[in-house]
Amino acid sequence: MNPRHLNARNMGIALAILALALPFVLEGNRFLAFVFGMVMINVLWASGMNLLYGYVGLMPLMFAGIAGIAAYAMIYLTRSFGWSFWLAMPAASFGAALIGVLLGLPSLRLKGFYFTLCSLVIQTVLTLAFIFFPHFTNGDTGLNQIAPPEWFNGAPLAGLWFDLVLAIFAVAGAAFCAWLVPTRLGQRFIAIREDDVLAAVLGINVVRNKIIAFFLVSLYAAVGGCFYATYVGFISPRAFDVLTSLNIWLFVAFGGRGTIIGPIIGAVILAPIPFLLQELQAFKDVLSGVLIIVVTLVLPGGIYGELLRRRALRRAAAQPQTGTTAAPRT
Amino acid sequence: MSLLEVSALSKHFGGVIALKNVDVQMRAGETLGMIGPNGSGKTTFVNIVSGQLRADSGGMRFDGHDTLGRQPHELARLGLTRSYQAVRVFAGLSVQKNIDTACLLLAGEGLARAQLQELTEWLRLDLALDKSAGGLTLFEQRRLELLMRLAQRPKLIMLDEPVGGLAVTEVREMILLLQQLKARCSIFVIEHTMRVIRELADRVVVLMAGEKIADGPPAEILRDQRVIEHYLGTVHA
Amino acid sequence: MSDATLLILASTVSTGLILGAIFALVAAGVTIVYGCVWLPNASNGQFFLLAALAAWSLTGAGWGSALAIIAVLALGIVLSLLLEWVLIRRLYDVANRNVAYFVVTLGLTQIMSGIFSLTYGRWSDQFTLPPLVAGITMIGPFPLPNNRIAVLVIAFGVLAALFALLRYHRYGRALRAVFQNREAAALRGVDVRAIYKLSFLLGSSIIFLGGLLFALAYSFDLTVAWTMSVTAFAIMIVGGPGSVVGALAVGLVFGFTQAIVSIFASPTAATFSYLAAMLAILLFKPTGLFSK
Amino acid sequence: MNINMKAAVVAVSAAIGISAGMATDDARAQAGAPIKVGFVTELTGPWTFFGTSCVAGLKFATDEINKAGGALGRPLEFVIQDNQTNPSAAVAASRNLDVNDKVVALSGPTSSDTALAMYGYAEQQKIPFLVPVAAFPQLTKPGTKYTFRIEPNAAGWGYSIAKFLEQRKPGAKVALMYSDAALMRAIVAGFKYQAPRSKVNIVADVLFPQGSTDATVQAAQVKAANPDYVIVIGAGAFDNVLTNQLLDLGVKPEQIIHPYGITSQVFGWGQRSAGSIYGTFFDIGLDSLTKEGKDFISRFDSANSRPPSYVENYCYNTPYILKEALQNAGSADREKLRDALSKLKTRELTSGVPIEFDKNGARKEYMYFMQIVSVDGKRTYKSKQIFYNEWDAEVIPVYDLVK
Repeated sequence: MNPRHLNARNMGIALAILALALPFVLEGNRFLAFVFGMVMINVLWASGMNLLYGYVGLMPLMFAGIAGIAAYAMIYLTRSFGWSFWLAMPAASFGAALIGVLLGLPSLRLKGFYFTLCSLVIQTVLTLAFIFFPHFTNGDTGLNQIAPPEWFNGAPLAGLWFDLVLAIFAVAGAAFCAWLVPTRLGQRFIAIREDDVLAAVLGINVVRNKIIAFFLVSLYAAVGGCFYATYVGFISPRAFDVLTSLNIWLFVAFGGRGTIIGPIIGAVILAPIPFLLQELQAFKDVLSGVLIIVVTLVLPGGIYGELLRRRALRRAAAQPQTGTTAAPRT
Repeated sequence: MSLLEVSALSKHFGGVIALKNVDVQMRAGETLGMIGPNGSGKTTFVNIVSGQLRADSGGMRFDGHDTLGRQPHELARLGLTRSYQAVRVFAGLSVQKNIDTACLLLAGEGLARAQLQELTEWLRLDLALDKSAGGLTLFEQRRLELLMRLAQRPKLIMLDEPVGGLAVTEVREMILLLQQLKARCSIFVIEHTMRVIRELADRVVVLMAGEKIADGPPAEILRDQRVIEHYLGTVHA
Repeated sequence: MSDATLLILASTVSTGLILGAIFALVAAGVTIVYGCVWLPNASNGQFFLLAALAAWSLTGAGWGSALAIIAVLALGIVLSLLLEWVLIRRLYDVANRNVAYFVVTLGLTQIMSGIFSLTYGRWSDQFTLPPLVAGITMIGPFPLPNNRIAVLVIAFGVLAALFALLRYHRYGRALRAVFQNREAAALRGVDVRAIYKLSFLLGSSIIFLGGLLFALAYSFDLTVAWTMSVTAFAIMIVGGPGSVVGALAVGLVFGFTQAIVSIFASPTAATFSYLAAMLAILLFKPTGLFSK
Repeated sequence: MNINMKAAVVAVSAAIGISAGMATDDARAQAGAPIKVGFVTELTGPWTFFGTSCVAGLKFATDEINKAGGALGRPLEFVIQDNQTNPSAAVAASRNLDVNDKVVALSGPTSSDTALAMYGYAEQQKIPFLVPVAAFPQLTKPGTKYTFRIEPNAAGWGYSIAKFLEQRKPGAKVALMYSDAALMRAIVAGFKYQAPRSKVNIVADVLFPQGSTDATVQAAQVKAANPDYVIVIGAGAFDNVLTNQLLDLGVKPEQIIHPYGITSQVFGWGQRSAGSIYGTFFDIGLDSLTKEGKDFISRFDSANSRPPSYVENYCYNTPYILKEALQNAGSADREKLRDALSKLKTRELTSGVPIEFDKNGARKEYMYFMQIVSVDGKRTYKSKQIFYNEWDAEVIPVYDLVK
């Protein structure tokens, strides 16, 4: 067993314990606790985005849009039909995930820039739809006083317990990725990311696997969206616009695409910034813009990816050269 | 009965005709070579047969199935696979991962560890397993490509210029490997290098501007007047 | 009553022409850069806005519109050179650079829009340029400001010049050679990197001009940048990447769509229709309508 | 955290070119820690002008109040934060002020969108929320407990315009041109409800999405419908575009009605708009200016080289209203302050208009209509009051009209 895996697993377990412990630690300060909750939601989102961007190699800029669809649908179900959140959330998420699959269909024909552009257009259409069909979304004004999920005893979920629920979902989301990647499905995803033509020649049904991937990633987006809406208590189209998609993408790219830990690190480092640095509110777009450029040009592996690369180099340097570098001659 | 049966295959790109009514039969266990100058449609032929391109017209049967318009991954399941002129492996993954990925196809009924081990040693990749495939030499990559295909127990493997870009000594080795490969599955091979064809192929098909102009044993093809003036003349240099 | 219809007709045609011409200009700029250098610039809308804002500041500082426009164009060229030198040329040889570049320019978009809302945000409800030419020409019952006529003339003049350049000038031929096949062009002794640089310059200067003309014809706010980016891409994709003819034709079509749609529906319907058209093309004819 | 917060105040005030130094330094001089009020407003984004104008008015009052001993013997400190005209940012800022600065009340938004976002937070967290300038009716919908609104609701404005036309030109033909925003939707809803009852016919109804930049075609449509009056409600500069394109088409200034007009808008419409009509709640042309009102106008004018409008006026009155409520409450406690606000009976310092809030925190509605006499560049303008009416907020089914 390769020591790096063990290492990553330990790190993952440590992070999980930390995530489940922090709500108790932070209970004193509602503001920090709130920031923690937001980070958890973003961790969930980042893990989902990573599934598609990190393992299948597609950059879905309509991610936030799908989260938005789920959030609006969830609110509609709870308000108009009096459904419980715990019923509305899965229903809305499932529906949004199906829509996500539909919106993902272009990727079956398009590659690289064309797919990214296409997903950008879809995101734009969704944002416009959120704004210009106000009977569902109340337009740019947004929906406020969104009721929190109810606790088992019917009381509204709040404070420590809400944070804990978010932590549980975030951990579960990351854990699911960690479980998925080594499976045959995960291996197929990676093959498609590396070279989808070759993958097809090797008997992998690229179309079907991409559809599965889109369903999963949309599910992450949707669940995160439902929790975001209830946790913040207010949503407007801007909460689910292309900038949100880009930020979530940035968490993944900055932390390290195609690793389980990377996106979590990315979300933990970047997500709190706009909350903790209120003075920098106005600068946060500039900041993330700079980060996007830096990551793309200088740090394509993200910080965790870079770390792994360094470590691999060190290990290679440590090992004595085996004879396999040159093809053996007869 | 014949393993591969291609009849009246035609394909054109815009105005350019790539293939025109090409018929090719191939028996199981046979090694069929295909030669022809650049742009004569050899690779197009392989692309169509392996499902990466759609033919404009024509018929195609493989191992008793009608395979016209089938997707590459379906063909892979039927046991038809191919290699690439520009070698194609998962450069970003380790050799071991490359092999594992190839093994995904045949879940339970896949090769036994032992057989895989035997293959790996035969292709002398056993020491390179945890290297990154991108870091291998071209020759190693070509061998890895072969290994990944064989791990899927293909009935027919289509090789697109298997010795392209290899050093002289490596070419000799490759030909050796391919001759041993004939025992394992049927081979369809495109080549420029006459030597490969002469030493491997039981039969040769000659393409010229998308049309089949000759079909027969290497010895007599290489004597064929048209082939010589159109083709051999140009290559031996 | 017929007077009323005439009024609506004239207003529709004039709006369609002006919008269309500006769309066509910006799209031409984008399509030249993408078609040739293979770099899709997502921040073109921000450049467009930058030009408009710069002109607004200069005229606010008391410069005449004409002078301001020339100054901004110069600034645009300098900036593009700078950008090419700092950022763009690093991507010339990157494999599948179009995705990388698209993402990088998305980052650039965020930076620029962030800066704009910091610097211009506080005025953002009052962006209008003083007219280039004063006065109004009556077209039947419909009064058309001479300023917009001027914009129309300039836009089409530049488009014509662009065509001439691409069709008859040595650079144009080289550019088209690179469009069709980089390697072949390189073999034929075309200095590809030089062409890249020229095209980037040309493209972004045209986008700058587009922004200036838009600011002259209409009032604008900071949101125009994103709308324009998306519209320009839509036009490029539908018209066919690298096809300036496509940019012109589709640009005009979109312009008129917007004008006509706004008679019976909200202009949003127009935006939706662009994006729908773009998706359809992406899915069923990714090479676009006018690509050779 | 406190340092942090002060830094925020300083940074923000610096950003809008007004030194917060004074207020806070005075505060230090005073005995007792300052009473903090969270002021979340639009310092960037499309509504920047309203936000900054509002803060300008606010500063005047806070300085006066603190020089005169503050409230409950403690200085009033408004912790100003930017909401970028973005509802999400407004909620985030409110949460920050609530939890970190323990503010006794929230205030500040001048856009209905941001105000509604904060409304949700304030009602959920039980924080008194005094809205200076945001007119969306739902801000005082039945069941509201903690939100109090100084500005009359926008559906009422529409109602008021209809009443004005009923009196001015019975059977008038009216065209509507408006941007798609909460405020505009509300005004139009109120107008459309009252129009038939006031015998006013709507002959054209044009809606523009946010970010529209041209109205040539739509203006032509409106002209073709040949109305007696055109009600123009464009967001930001688009208001000028609509106005100018209508005037270009030969619509007379006297035919144009702007439901609301603040100084910068009047300057934007320019001299060619002399004769047009606009609604307002405070104006330099009012007949009923008090001494304090005239005084405020002249001092604001000399400080900002432009006269104040109703936005500055409401934000000027906000601290005074809070001060009075705090005095009545007798302590800086959120619940007590809320009760004091709901019981408050007072008058606007500047115009003497009565201020009292109904059970939903809505205010007794009133509106002035002014006619532009002349506009002198970006320095001064003259206007005359041509109509005033008062009404009870629920004379129209305001909360059903606008959801």
